[in-house]
Amino acid sequence: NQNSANLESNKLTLTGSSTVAPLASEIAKKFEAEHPGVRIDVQTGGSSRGLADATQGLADIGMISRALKDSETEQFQSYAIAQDGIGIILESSNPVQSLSNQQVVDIYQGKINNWQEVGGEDAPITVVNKAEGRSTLELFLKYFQLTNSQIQADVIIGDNQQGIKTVSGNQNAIGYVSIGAAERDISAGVPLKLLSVGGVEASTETLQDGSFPLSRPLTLVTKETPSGLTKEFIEFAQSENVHDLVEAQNFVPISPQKLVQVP
Amino acid sequence: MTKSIHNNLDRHKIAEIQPLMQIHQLSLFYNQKPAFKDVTLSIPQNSITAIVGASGCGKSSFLICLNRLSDLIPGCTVSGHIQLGTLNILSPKANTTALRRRIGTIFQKPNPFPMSIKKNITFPLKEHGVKDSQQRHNIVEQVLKDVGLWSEVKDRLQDNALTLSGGQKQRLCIARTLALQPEILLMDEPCSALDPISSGIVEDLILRLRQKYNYTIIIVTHNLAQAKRIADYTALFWVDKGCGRLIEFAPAEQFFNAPNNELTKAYVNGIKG
Amino acid sequence: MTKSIHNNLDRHKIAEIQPLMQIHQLSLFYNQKPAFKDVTLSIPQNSITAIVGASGCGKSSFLICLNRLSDLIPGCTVSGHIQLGTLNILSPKANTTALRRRIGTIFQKPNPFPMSIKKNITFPLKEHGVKDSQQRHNIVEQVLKDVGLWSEVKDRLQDNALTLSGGQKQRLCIARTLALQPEILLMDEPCSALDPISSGIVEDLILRLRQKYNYTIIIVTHNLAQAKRIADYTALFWVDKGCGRLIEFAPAEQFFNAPNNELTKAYVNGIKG
Amino acid sequence: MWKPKTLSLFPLRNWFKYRKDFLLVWLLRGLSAIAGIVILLILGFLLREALPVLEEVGITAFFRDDSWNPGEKSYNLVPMIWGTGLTMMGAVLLATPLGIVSALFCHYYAPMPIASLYRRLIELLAGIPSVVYGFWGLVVLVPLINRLHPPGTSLLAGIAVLTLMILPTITLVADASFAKVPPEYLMGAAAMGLSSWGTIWQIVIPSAKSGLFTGVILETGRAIGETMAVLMVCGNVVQTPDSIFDPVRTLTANIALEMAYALDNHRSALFVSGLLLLGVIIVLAIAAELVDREAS
Amino acid sequence: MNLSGLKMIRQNQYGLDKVISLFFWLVPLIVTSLFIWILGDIIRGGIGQLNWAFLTTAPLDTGRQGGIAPILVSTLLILGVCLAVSLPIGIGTAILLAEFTPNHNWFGRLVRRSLDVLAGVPSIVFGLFGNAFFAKTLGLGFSILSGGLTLACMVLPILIRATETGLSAVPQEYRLSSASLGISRTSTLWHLLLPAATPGLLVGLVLGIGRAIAETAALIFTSGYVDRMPTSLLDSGRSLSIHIFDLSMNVTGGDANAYGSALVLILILLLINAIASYLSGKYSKTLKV
Ligand SMILES: Nc1ncnc2c1ncn2[C@@H]1O[C@H](COP(=O)(O)OP(=O)(O)OP(=O)(O)O)[C@@H](O)[C@H]1O
Ligand SMILES: Nc1ncnc2c1ncn2[C@@H]1O[C@H](COP(=O)(O)OP(=O)(O)OP(=O)(O)O)[C@@H](O)[C@H]1O
Ligand SMILES: [Mg+2]
Ligand SMILES: [Mg+2]
Ligand SMILES: O=P([O-])([O-])[O-]
Repeated sequence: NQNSANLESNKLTLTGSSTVAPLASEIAKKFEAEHPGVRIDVQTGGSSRGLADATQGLADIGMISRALKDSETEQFQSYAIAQDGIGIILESSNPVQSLSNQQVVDIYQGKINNWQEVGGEDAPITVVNKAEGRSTLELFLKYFQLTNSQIQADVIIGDNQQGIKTVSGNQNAIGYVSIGAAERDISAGVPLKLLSVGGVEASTETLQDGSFPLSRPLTLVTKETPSGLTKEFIEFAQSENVHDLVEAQNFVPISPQKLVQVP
Repeated sequence: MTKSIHNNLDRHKIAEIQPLMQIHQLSLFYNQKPAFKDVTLSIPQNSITAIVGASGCGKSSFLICLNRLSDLIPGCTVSGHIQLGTLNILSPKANTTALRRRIGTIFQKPNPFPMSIKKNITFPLKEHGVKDSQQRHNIVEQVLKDVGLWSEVKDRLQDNALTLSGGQKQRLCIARTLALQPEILLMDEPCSALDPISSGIVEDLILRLRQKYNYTIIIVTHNLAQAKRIADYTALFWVDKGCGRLIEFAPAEQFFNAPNNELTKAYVNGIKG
Repeated sequence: MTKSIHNNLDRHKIAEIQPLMQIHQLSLFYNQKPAFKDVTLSIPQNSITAIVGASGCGKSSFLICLNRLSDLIPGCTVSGHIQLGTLNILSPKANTTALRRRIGTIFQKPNPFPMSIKKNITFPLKEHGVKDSQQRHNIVEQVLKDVGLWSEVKDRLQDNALTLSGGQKQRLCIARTLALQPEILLMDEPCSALDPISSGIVEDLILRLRQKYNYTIIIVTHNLAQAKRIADYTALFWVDKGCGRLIEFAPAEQFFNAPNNELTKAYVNGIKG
Repeated sequence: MWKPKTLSLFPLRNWFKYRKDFLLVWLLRGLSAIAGIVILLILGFLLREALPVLEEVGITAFFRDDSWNPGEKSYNLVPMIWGTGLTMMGAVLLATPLGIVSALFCHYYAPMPIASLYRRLIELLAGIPSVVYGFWGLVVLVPLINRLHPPGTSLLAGIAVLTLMILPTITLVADASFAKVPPEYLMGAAAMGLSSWGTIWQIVIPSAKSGLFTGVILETGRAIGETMAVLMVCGNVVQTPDSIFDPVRTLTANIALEMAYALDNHRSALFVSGLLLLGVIIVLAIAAELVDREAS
Repeated sequence: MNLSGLKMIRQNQYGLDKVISLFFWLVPLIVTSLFIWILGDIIRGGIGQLNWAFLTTAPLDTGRQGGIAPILVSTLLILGVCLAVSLPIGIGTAILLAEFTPNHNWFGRLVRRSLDVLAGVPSIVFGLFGNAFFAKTLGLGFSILSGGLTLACMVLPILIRATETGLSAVPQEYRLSSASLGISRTSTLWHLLLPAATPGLLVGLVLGIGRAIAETAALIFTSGYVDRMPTSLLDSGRSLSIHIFDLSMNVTGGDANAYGSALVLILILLLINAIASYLSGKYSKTLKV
């Protein structure tokens, strides 16, 4: 005869990043299967919701698609569960094969407006940028040392797949998206290609070995030091048990030496 | 003929008859524009009152005040006083539902409900508490016979009432009202859509109602011959400066033979009946 | 009186008059149920034909065949033949728009459009190509005077036609049809909503139209006195086994004084007019 | 003549029957009060969430700042008001005639089976998720427009997709109001040999006016409030468009794009855009009210 | 004469009128072909996924594999809650506005305009509101109930406006003659006005259901993302539209199942609309004839 307190402790709620949510759901299902009686609800709504809900105690665990900012490390404990890379994509029939970092910066600042200037056809460039606040954007800006207000975008997108669909449907577009997602779509025949960044080929391999410069961790955050079921779940999500799930979602498992474990 | 008998009967009684409905200084406005003004008259119990007058003089408007149907017309306001027995009809506290059961109305334009012929009659009956379906059926048969419609529709009682011809519709509306046995019947040109035969049936019916069941009937008609035939009292409305007025209200005999007002005289004589 | 003059005039001419509209074996069905059957008659040019008969015998249904309005009623089918001059009215190829301009209709239930009084008349005119607004205005004045409505509404031509009284509405509908100057007028109990004065006006109008403007008029009426007063020819419809039949069609004089059919005799004599 | 036992036939009805109408009115009042409360709650909620940034930077910042860049503390919403207004207007201007013509077609032109098929089709379209419209717009429409004039994601794409989305609303509401045009009018018009078009333009449409008006209101609401599809095809660049091929961002897309990542003042500022949207709608509602009053 | 259902097409037409009629055929043709294009895309993409297993199994691999059974159930529950709440409130308010509030009454005008405002509130704002009010303040959490209630708020203006239009189109004569027979307003409403207003009501219902079933943004924050089979109304449940959104915008390689789910959604809608019009037809029949 279980009492309600017991039941309560058998339920876990995660909210936050839409990038992490599908992965977290899969991990949760596997966890539930291994721990009968436990229920884990994964909700989405964006990284900021993850942080907000974790603060207010509405969620046991928040999910964010980036590392904690310096200002946030005070408040939260964070545990990365996977790694995601950002690659620059073009439509596959675009003759341009590579771009230097400076060319990318110039294109995004509107200084280069035509593919001719970088060795392509005579066609205006459609610059696809991410919406304000997205961690992919922040990563991109940081690496190319830009501010968002300098960027002259023609299209602003939200989610990953929107970026892929926008670029794959427009021969003259340039954008940046998750490498794993792009790789998967390319192998499924979507007309896309990934450009190398800073001379490093964009692929899950270079991401895994740490040589690809543009990457972000997918992170679980808690307000307090995790304990009980929360701790158990985070440990599970970081374990090798779930590496197949991480890879199935086109992310890269965290290499063991970088792993921050629950104390 | 029954007609003359009862007419004579009444004429003698006039002085004794109790007024059933007293109307005092009644006016009706559509959006502040008066349709008729300052009508004062008393409707005697158990009588037939005919209202005549030119088109647009406010006859229909007058009728709809009497059972507060005017409430339903947006922008329509009524002033004055109507007393029915102990009931002040225009009082905001009057129970209009009960009032309208006591005072039935037949409209100029027949308007059966969009339901079956039978249900047009049984639905109001049910609403007024006649629970027994056999009894309802009997009433349906009875009132349809009364209006001379039974033989025409007895095989199609389940048909939609909107498929009836104009005259049939009107008789159905009369039947539906009779089924509720009101004390007073307001009829707004009930025969204008009827052929002479049905018209005759309805006239006979009106006389019978008045005679045997003590109905009080107020009827608007354009047919002076009809008014002459059936009315105990007759009222003439006329438009004066764009607003209806009661010109004369008198026992029918006097109205048609020795009217007080010049206008009445001209009206009853000078026109094609 | 004009009436008797033109009546006498016509009676002499009957043999010579060209039939304007020849109706042969006409039947109308509502969802396969016949409303009337096998009606054969010829409407002479420049005449007034009255159709009388009990409610529900198919008079209105008969009228709506003549200008193919029956097309508009779902489930309504017509068989037989109607010839108007060289035009086969029931042919699927007949231009109904043009046909209906030639044959105007006045309905039993007045149905002015929900627009201003003036626009009710000018809008169809515009549709039929009267481009000059002064001319349209003149026609409005003319036809409203013709139906005796001008003095009543001349100050409120911009008011919505739905605020008119029943009789005013009906006269407006007549005016709006007259404005189009049809050759033939079908009138379905045009006076049933009118007081005797307006009724008289309309009767005079009908006679005038027939006399001065050579209209051919077919009028359904319940008022036998009216039929007697104005009709050159009269037709009696009657229900036989649930289906309307043409009982008798004859010059009015003969119809009322020496009818061939027993039923006609009973009808013209035995009823309250 | 039917001779009744008057007294037993109409027994005194019980309290409930006498009070039925009274109860009904109060029941109805209660129900509409709930509807009213929802509106107030939403307004209150938006105000509460928007208040922090309004207190900090004031209302004028949202109209006067250089740009929309909440990360750098500038909050100009004006280009997005244009974006919202232009997409909405374009879509309503296109969808209204198309919808009304569709409804007229169902009523007066199409034979029964075709009309009911067409109606079914339109009903279906009312329920296709906006993602699907957006998706279709993104993979089909945008590349087409891109060929005309890059980048393809544009005001035009937004208007086109929105038009499709709101078309069912106006069509179905118009259809229902045409069903109520009194047949006597049509009969009268036919009897005078009026053309179909004349009848429709002068009689059918004026008699169905109030229903059509409702349809326009509802479709406008949907056009203003629509988020996902617009977000996918409009390009979302914060700028006042110079041409129909320029990308724009609507207020709703702004909320949807950024809410998930917004913190503190940025989040609060997004609620201001929600509030502003409501303001736009209130202005439109007042305009509608004036037009309505004028008409009646 | 009963003329409802008059068709102009039965008249033959000439000249300009003929041109205009051509136009009247052209517009639906264009609209239809556009929509067949969209529907065709969905059907082409989705028909391959559609089989019994797809409908009866749970999603696997974040929805790329497996079926949509729990999502189907959640969708229907959310819709059920939404309609159970919004129908009585919507119809009640519409009746109050159309039958018991004079047209020029300031209160009626205010309510109507407020509803118009409500109709234009973006769905994401409804979502955030629902999250704050139903999920947090009322403590319902991420649940089917929260989602259904939020949707109810959303479809309310559509329901009310359409029903009201239907009611106000009923001829005044019915009210007059019903009142003259001493029939209470309640019965008049039930037996005469509502049956006559069912076409309008049905439009509101169809539009409302359409809006509710297609809704994404409002549900992400209220009924949630959990794709487990719900066991009570207080469980979180993912709706089909969210599933479609997630698969097409957030899950790489989810397009095929997104199409499959969209096709299922459309089939459900077809079914619900058919049931709704059948029931409303029956309602107006049982009460009318
Ligand atoms: N709903 C209304 N709104 C505004 N004016 C109206 C309305 N109903 C009637 N009127 C006007 O009020 C006056 C009286 O109309 P009413 O219908 O009472 O006349 P009536 O005597 O019954 O005429 P008829 O014999 O033609 O039926 C007319 O001038 C008419 O135009
Ligand atoms: N639309 C319809 N559908 C089915 N039956 C109809 C329809 N219209 C009329 N009827 C039936 O056809 C018959 C003839 O009707 P019609 O209206 O022609 O009669 P009428 O002679 O004009 O009668 P009235 O003098 O009462 O106007 C009637 O029995 C009527 O019930
Ligand atoms: Mg009258
Ligand atoms: Mg008739
Ligand atoms: O939802 P995000 O993963 O892009 O934060």
